[in-house]
Amino acid sequence: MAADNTHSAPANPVDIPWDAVLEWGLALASTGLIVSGAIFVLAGALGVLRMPDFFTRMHAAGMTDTLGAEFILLGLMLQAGFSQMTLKLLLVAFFLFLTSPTATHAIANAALKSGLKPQLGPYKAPELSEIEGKTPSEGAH
Amino acid sequence: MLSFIYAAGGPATISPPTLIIDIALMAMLVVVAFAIVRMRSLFAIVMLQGVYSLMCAAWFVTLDAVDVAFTEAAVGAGISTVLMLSAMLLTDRQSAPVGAKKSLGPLLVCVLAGAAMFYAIPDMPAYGDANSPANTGPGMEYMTAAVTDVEIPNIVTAVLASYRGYDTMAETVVIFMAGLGVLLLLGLNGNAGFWQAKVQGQNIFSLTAPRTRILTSTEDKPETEPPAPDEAAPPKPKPKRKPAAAKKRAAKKPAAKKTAAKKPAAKKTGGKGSAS
Amino acid sequence: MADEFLLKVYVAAAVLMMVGMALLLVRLIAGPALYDRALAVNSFGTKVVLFLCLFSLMNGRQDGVDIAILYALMNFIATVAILKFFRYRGLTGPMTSLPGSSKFDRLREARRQKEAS
Amino acid sequence: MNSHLILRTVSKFLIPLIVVYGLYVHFHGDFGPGGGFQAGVIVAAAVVLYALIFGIDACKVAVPPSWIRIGMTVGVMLFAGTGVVTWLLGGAFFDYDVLKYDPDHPAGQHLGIICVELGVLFTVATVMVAIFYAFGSRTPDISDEDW
Repeated sequence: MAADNTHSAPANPVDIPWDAVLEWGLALASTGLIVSGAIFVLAGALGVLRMPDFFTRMHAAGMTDTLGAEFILLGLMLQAGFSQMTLKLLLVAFFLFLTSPTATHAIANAALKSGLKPQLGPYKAPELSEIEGKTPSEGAH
Repeated sequence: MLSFIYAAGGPATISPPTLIIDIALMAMLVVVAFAIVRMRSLFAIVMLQGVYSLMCAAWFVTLDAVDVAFTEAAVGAGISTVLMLSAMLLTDRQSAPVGAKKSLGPLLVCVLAGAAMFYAIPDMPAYGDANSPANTGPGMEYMTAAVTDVEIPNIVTAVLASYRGYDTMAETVVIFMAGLGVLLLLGLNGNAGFWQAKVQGQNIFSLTAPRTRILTSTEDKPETEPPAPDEAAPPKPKPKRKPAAAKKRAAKKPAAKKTAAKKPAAKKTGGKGSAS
Repeated sequence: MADEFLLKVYVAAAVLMMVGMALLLVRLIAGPALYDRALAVNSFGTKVVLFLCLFSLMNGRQDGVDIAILYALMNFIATVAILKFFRYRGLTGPMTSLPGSSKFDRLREARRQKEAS
Repeated sequence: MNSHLILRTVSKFLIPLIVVYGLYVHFHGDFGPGGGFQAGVIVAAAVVLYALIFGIDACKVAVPPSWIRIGMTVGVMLFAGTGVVTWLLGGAFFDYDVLKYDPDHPAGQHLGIICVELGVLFTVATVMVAIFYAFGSRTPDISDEDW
């Protein structure tokens, strides 16, 4: 391709292989979207694991899941091109965009109404004696 | 070790990324299975079962068994969770602990079955082996014939509905019979009426739909109902009352409407507004 | 060339999703309250959906995306069912009533008074 | 009365989409994954979501239990009836080729498969809803101590 262009278009001093540029540009764009989305999703998972109480965990999961999922699906859509696949990915993105915040809202509502209080004030690590006294394996509610 | 399993009997036709994903998914499945066995809270077990079927379906997709994954996704994640929860309404919230003596027998059976399976692994054909019995017998005939016989891209549907139509009809009849059994035992619209029983010290009573729930005419039922004879036996609807209830339904409809009209307006409008 | 590079990206992202799943699994099994578990299940579903999308792009097949659509819908139903069970102690009552005014609450209150008297 | 407004609005929007997706799965079952069974479960899931959000009383108005009873039998009859029709047309039981003749395209097979899968859809969807109705219509009295 590049060799042909140099002969057929001598007016263009710097020969740019547009096809490859487009391909690599799309690839890099979708890579950036997918990687940033994966980082968001991973951060959400880490937040669910590490945050101190339920509402902060919910915040971590809810926010990052929506953003990360949309980023990843957008990156995949760039690669799928104009096809049925793109439509389906768009549907997935649309459904996730609707259901994920709604589910998070419902969880928060149920937890708050059932009397689960958010931890206010600066976080204090529990004392060793408190940890030993409790059995956290079973449901507190 | 696992690559040996995949490669036993022939060259492995599975790509390394898929192998990594397979192993990771299987490891997580094992973790979830152990967690389900160890848990006592039934809520947590229902949720873990949902997660188990989620991961199962993802694993089936990596194994290219897409139709199975679809069924697992549809049944395991959505409907199964709801049905488990609705069945849990009638039982406890915690499972009773099982003594060590009682679990010895099942443990022995599980260990023996697992050992037999590991013994059989070297005889298995390799993953995706074209010469395995599953791929050379009738399965291959179906696959080659379906291209000209049925001309649809999804061979699974062709085999399911066309070549094995009798099988599928029997499966449909099995599902139908399951539904029929539920209808006969529990009733769909409160055929069992308003019942109350004591199971393991817990009072249980049913509330059915307003069009057949006639509280005014059956208010004396709970008193006349004898106490449950057996603690372990679930409360059964009496078969005698079913025809009577069906017969009386036409006559009782006005009464039901009257009771519904008497109810506070909040609930009624809620039902109406959502229905329209 | 770009395809090979993208394939590596897909595999890396799929593996990252699985790392996220493993992290959520810890919270799911250890979670002190049941709401933590419900949250973890919901988040887990999102990750499985993304994993399926990535995997089907990796293989160039459309089937995985069909299942991903189904999951995005089914996961919502399961979460709603679990939360309604927590909140209203039943699956089938109307959600429009305030606590204390529903059919179940009124009947329970009436029975309590009856037992007390 | 305005509690759970978000949940109700989103569900109102989602329920028709779920049913449409179920029908897509059914009619696209020849070309992709899925078929009558999966479509039936998806349609049933839409009904279950309606019952969860709006209460089972409203759901029994929208999908009356008599439909459930009829749908279960109609599904099985549709399945077996396809076989009977092929039988009456002179073919073997479930020999779909006699349903419609086309010299260069097995149109009868396509027609028969869609009919049969439609029967499976009816049976599965209605049986799932029946089981949900049967279990969900009963609500035990759970005291606060037991909860």
